[in-house]
Amino acid sequence: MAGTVRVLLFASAREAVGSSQLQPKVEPAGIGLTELVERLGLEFPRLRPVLRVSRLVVNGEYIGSKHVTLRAGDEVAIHPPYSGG
Amino acid sequence: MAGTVRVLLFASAREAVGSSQLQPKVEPAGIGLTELVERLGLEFPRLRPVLRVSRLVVNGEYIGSKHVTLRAGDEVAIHPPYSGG
Amino acid sequence: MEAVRLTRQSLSIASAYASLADPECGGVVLFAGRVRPDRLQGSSVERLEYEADRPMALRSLNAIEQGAIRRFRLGRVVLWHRTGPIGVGGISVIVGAAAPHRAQAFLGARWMIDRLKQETPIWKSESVRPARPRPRRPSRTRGRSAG
Amino acid sequence: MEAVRLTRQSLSIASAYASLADPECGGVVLFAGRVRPDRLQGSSVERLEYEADRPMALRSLNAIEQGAIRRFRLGRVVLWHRTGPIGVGGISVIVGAAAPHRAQAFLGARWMIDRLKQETPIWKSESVRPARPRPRRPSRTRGRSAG
Repeated sequence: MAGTVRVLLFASAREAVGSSQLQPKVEPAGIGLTELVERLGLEFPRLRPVLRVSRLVVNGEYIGSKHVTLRAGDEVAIHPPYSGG
Repeated sequence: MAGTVRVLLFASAREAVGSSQLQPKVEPAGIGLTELVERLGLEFPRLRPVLRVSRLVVNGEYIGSKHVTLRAGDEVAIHPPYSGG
Repeated sequence: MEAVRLTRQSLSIASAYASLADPECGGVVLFAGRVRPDRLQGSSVERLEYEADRPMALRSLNAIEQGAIRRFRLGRVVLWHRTGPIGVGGISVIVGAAAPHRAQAFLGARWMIDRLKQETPIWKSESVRPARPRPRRPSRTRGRSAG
Repeated sequence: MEAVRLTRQSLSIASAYASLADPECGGVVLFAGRVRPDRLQGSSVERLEYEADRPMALRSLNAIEQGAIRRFRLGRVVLWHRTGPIGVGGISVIVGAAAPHRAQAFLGARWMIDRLKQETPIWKSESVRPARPRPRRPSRTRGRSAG
């Protein structure tokens, strides 16, 4: 079944996109994380430099490698460098 | 002129003597600090171990050497090891 | 009060100290971070805006809390971060450590705030009052959802 | 409130924090020392009694304050010690340091409390409640003034 993944955008990623959340559609076979990130970069050029320094979190886990397939219902959070405190 | 020096006793020194202040008489020529300390140790045996670990303060100055002559009106403070904080 | 908090409410040093009550712990160290006015050249910051990836940030704060207790044998810990707008002088973060001896409390508090800054998904952004008016830019077209 | 205090009144963390207000100082570290109940075997401490050589102690605290400001470029400092009886859990000392960056504030506060403990003429003694009644000793004859 086709559906959407949820992309959560924080701080400079949110500012670059102008929204805190995106819901890109994905085919039933899913989409590679690498491909999703490329698509986001093409659609939102200002997001590209942010993506280069951000950590990616898939379903609440930090992802070291981008060889991950996302399916409908999965959640990806884009974490620019932290600046709390 | 003969008179007294003031000896201020703190913490374990005060407890050993049973008083926070002594006013020993001194001759016009004064008394050496070493001699004064010896006299106190003879009169108050419980003060002796305290004196061995204490710092001496004469008229508000820490005294490294005991080659100091005290005269009437001078003040000596006996400072056992500090335990503030 | 809870050891870990991520809240839009203002943070109080007195409450943090009260949370660190423990008869066996003679030494307490508190760190407070607060908003400074001097972040940007040519403008003065009126307030900062803090945001968090809330579930991930809470997980991080809890991990830091547990790590600090184990590593420095702390009796009690406070790890509080505020989100939302915070005016100049307002407290954005309080870290507290109570321990039997002061060395542990100092090391534990320092370790916690250093870890928090490195690995807790919280961000600040500046809400500035420009020193002089800036020309208006044409509004940018918002992109639609990717995909 | 003054940076240096030696007082019989109770010490408040909130007051100490208020004394450290400084817009240029984003980092504040506070250390509080408080009375623990577990000092002596076989008895429980109800309170400690703190005494000071007051003029010498004030001189020492002022020297520590000035040294810390110079050495760690602190914006504000608090160095407060209480004297007299202090019950279990009560605060005997508060040291505080506000600085532009947290490293200075941590190092400054640690340095001040370490120096205070080493070189400020203040003493604590224990007021204990014995775990079981002890036999009475005959009262000692008080010595008269030396000399």
